[in-house]
Amino acid sequence: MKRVMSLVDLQREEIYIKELTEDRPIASLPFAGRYRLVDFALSSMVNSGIRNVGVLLPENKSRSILDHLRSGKDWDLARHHKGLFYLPPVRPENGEKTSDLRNIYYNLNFVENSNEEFVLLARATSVYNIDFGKVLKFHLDRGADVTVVTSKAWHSDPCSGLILEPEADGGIRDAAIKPELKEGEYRSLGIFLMSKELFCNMVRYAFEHGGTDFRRDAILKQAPGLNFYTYIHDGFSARICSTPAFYLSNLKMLDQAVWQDLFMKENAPIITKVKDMAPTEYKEGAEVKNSLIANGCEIHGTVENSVIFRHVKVAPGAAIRNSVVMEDCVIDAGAEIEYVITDKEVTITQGKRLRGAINFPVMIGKHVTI
Amino acid sequence: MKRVMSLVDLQREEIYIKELTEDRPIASLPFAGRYRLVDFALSSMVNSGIRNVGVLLPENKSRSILDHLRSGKDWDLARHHKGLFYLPPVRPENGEKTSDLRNIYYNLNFVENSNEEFVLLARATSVYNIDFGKVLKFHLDRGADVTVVTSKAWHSDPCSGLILEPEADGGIRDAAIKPELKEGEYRSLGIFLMSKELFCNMVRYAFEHGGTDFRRDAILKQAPGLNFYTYIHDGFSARICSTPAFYLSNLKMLDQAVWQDLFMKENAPIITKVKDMAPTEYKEGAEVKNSLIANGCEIHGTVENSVIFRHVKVAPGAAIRNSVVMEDCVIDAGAEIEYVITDKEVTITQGKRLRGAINFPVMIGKHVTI
Amino acid sequence: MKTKCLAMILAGGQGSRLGILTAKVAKPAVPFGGKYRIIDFPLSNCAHSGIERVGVLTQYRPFELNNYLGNGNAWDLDSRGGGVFILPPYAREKGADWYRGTADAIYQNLNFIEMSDPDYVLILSGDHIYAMDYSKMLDAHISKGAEATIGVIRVPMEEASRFGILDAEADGRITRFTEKPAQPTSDLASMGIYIFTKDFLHDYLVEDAKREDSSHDFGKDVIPKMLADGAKLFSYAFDGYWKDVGTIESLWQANMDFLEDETPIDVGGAWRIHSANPPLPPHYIGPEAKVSHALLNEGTVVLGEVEHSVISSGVRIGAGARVTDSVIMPFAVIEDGAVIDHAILGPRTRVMTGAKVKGTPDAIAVTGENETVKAAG
Amino acid sequence: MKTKCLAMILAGGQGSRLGILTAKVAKPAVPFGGKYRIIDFPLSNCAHSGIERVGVLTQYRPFELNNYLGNGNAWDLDSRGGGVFILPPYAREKGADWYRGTADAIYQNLNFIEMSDPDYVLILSGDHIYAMDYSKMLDAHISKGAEATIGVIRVPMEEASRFGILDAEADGRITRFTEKPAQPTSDLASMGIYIFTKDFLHDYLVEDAKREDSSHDFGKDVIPKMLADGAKLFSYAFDGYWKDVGTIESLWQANMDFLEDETPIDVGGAWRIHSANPPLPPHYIGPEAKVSHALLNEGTVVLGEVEHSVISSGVRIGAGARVTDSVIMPFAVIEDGAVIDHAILGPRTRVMTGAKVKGTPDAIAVTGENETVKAAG
Repeated sequence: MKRVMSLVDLQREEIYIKELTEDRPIASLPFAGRYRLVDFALSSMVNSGIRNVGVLLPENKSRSILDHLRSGKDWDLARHHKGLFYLPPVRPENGEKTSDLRNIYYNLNFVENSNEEFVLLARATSVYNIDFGKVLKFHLDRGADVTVVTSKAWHSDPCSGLILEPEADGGIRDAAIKPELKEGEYRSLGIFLMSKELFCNMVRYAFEHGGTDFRRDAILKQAPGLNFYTYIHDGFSARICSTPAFYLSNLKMLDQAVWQDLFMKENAPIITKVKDMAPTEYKEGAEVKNSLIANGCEIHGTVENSVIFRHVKVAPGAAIRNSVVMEDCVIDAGAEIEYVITDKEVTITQGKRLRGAINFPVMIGKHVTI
Repeated sequence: MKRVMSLVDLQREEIYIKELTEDRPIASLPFAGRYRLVDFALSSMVNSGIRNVGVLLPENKSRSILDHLRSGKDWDLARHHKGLFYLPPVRPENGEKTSDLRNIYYNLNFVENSNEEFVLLARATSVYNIDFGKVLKFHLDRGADVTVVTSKAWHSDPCSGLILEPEADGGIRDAAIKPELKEGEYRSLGIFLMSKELFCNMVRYAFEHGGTDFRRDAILKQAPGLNFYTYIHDGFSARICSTPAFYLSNLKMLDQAVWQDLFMKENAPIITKVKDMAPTEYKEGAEVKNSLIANGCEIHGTVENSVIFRHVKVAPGAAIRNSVVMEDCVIDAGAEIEYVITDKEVTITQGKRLRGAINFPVMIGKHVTI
Repeated sequence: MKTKCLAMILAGGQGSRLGILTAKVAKPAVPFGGKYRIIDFPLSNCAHSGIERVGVLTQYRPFELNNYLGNGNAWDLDSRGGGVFILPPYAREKGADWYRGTADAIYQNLNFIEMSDPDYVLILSGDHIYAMDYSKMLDAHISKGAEATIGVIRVPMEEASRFGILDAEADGRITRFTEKPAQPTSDLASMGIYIFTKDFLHDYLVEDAKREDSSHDFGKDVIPKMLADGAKLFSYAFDGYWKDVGTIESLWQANMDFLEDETPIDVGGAWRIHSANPPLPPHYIGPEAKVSHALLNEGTVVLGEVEHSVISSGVRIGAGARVTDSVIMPFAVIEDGAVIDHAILGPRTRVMTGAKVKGTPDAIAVTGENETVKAAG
Repeated sequence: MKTKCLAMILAGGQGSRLGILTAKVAKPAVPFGGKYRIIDFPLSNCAHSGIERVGVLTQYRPFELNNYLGNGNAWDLDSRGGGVFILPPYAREKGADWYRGTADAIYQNLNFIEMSDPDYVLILSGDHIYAMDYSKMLDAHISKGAEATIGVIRVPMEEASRFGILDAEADGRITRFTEKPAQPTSDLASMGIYIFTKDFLHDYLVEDAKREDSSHDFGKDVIPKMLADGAKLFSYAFDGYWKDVGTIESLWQANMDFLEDETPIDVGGAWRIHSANPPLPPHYIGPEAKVSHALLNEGTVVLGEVEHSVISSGVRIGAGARVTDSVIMPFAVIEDGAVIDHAILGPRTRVMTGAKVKGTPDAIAVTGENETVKAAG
């Protein structure tokens, strides 16, 4: 994989997941108890042997990404020569609008100055653990110009996406951007592999002819005449582009087969920022069932069918059910939450009870005390 | 020095050095053949044992800094726990103006969440090699509230600065921001040391009462009533806030005593980005006198009284005199330059001759071919 | 390169009272507290104390230790001039010598010490669990003008004869030091933590190496000789949690100490204990599981029952299995219905369905790395 | 942890034909080309070839090498599962053995190899200067289904008897291998670079270790045995610059090669040779200096004259001093008026005012590390 460099694109519309992305890009969304979404793309890259990664920073929300990825050291990407590169957006001038394509266009010199042959572009908004070495092999075996990684959707979702109709050999019958997603469709995971030269040409042509959207203007519009293939990932995957998808996908982590498939692959761990949290303490009275519990927690109460992030305190008599509780939350004595998503540093004070529904989880924003 | 954390402030007006800072902050200015100005502040910090460094990114010009510092690894600051932190500016809202004070204010939580006792704030616009351990000792011995590091100016300069009138023990008779600098005055090197608590209070008070300028509103206005001291640095220093200062200070590096004092201190090297350039090749016909030559050059011609950065080619019969030639320049056969500053990737084609004067060096911008 | 204070950790040889737990790794690499290895404690202490250059003296299984420690980057010790260096006995002009004692191990690495050019040398053991700011001990060493400073802790008088016991004056100046005295004269026990001024140490080690009647041990030979010579030896008192985990019982007990309501060391607090962990997901507790009074680490799956136990990373506890008063080391597998009580299971132990590993508080049952325990009959 | 290809660099023992240049460092750490150490070449080759886990086998001066190599971070080899590991002979149950030969050195580290779990093992020497893409050799090894692949280079027929010489069929299959034959049958010389399929290597090493009549050397014992058994050994031809720098004269000559108009290796190009250098400023050339046909590195000051020489970092050449046809290693000081000709000055050599170090093309003068040369009389 020393032949492949990669770009991580963090510029992505967040229409259906606004509450959670007010001050962070989707890529920084906390997930599965201790991760951020960007960890899945980045870990897959590093585990596949990619050693040269450019991170296209979003226009205004780079803080959480810089704070999470930092030097790249936790991913082995703090290197003297290659490693992690932050590519900041170029300030729009003369009324230009910001766009992912523009961001890529103004950072093409990073791609051109690298000595790898292929570019892998990944939007960091999906959950997966993919061996990109296999994607490269597929790409080479097929003689593809462009390979898009897709997977079969396991739930419907209100957000738009690039839907492909694959043929048996991975060729594509049709590709289109659809306004919403239906279960069973093959949808792009936002991962594109092609030669560096083709990538630069497509981006340059698209942007210089007025394009703004990488998917639409660089890929879809230029697809005719190119050998276009899709690599179908058959392991677990999830696209996080709506609040229901975020909630459902987190709870999906309670499925042991999914947990194994995503996190326990040999030589392919999902890597995240190291915090050296202590092991979680189960105290007198702890009643935990069917839940994912991160380190650094202190549990006196009840937790069922939930995902608990790091350093959460569940006081005696407190109960959490069917919920996603992010880092540094406190559920005080006797408080109960069900079908709730709490962002970081939320406190539910004594005896308070909150309840949403499975298709309408209650969202509680950062730093809120209830 | 595990008691001290530091902030590197890159937000700084660039009125008198515009040509060189169109797309970079002063902190990224190339200096002395292979460095960037930020290297001097950062190396002094690291060599003094500071292990927790926040870099306050400038509003629009962060690209060159991110590219230079990257993970911080070259400075040993790519660490799992502490190390280098990028602190991006918060987007101004409701007509707020950006300012260094605002930038610090919105990043105070980084300071407050760190476990050191003292903050050292440094603007990365000066050249020096200072043991901040000595500054801390001075600060503690004097029982100072605030210690400002100054040095005696060795040349006059058109740009404004914080001028101090020190007393014998380092106390301060007066401190004022003057519109220009005179030789022999004690001027701040942009380095401030104080307790974290005082720092946070001063910044918070100043900003919340309408302040915008750290020096003026947080330091000067609040100085009355505080124990204010200055540590006078007696090694070499230079402030780079005008093009003449940039030129003169570069040529000052040809002084062997200065070169030794700045760069050859035991256990206190000036560290910069590692490029692993090959040694410089001196070919048939090379005539080099009184010059500083970086690695990766190929020299067939004449170089006198000049500073030559990395990977410069001096063709047969070419001549460079009293000039500063930055990275990746080519001086073609028979071309001659004197009293010239070339930015990166400048080519002077065959036989061209350019000449400025010692008090008016000719500036040639990036990527220009003449 | 100049170093203010260099740390040297005595990681020991093969012979260990930890038995099969040290059959495949050196003692400092033995897992502890659900997440850590023993050596994480002195290394994290060094990092927090601002001591960034550490030699680890071992003559046993240097690979495995090397693989775990790397260059110290997990503890942020990999700075210019810093780093963690594994120091096995090495071949010199006259051949390779085994380390003959604690003092000899340091003596054989005088070359490394000279290269590091420290003003002070801090000598530590690789088998103690504690959180200590060595920089305060160093400050005391310097301010008292000591040539040697010995970390001491008060122990119950009835246990004093198991330790090196010393008498000190009110200012800390040591007047007497006796290794494992039959009749202890005080309850001040040496923690096996020494700070020496470098040149002073150098001279004593060179002299000790020449003595044929010496066992080349700090406690038995070098410290008594220094005292006899009237050198300036001071004690430095430490009063936090400090536990020697050199035996199976003490290792088990120390793990159990971490199950108390107030853990004896705030390992996740400001003086955080760092560790070189493989990346693993949060642990999963199954629908029928029951866990209380326990510490659980990442990557673990619990389908059965855990009571008053320390469970490391990547462990699997099957349905109906029951773990009580035990320490389960990384990636052990406890199959459905197995029973573990008063035991330490070594890394990757597999206890098969229906099997039992049962000890008593006085005789903890132990399994070795990769051991498989089958059901009786 | 799984590794595709593990590299093992044989860094050699103390006995070296580089004489006083290796009195204080192992051969691979000897400076080269004004900026590098010899081992920078195989390490950079590994990094560019995507081989990130490297064992360095040495039984001499492991500290100094350890200090230079760190964990391989200068070569970007410090990735998860990667790294540079110094492997001195270590103490095991039965005691510490010296490495008895190249094959024995690998045999004694089979444990490290198993821990690394590679499919292939690449064996390299620590005293060659060359730039080579090992990944292509590995591709050839795999596509030919080889059990062992030997890197070969054509040498002048009259020098062939100094090398291991082999005969190969058109497809590269090796039919004969003779170490230093009196009557060479071909000009294909072994470069001392081997790729073995791991299990195949393992079996042969275990068997070789048992043989009492073996000198435990790859060229003399193991490769001939493999051939005799009819194993699938292939040659892999390399045709770039490759120079053994195991003697003073060859080390000097290789340095001089880098003064040619076209340097034999583009050390600053795409296949950049990385190095763990201390941070030093650009060099300074004084007002009266004269420098031509030379390579100069950082931190150096030249006040005198340099002609056709390689000058390392931090060197000081005083006014009126003259250096010709020489190699000056780091931080050497050549005082005013001293004369150096056809010489190699070891690191931190000091040549005092008026002194001379003069050799001839056939007998290069050499000074050792830290040596002081005074003026005669």
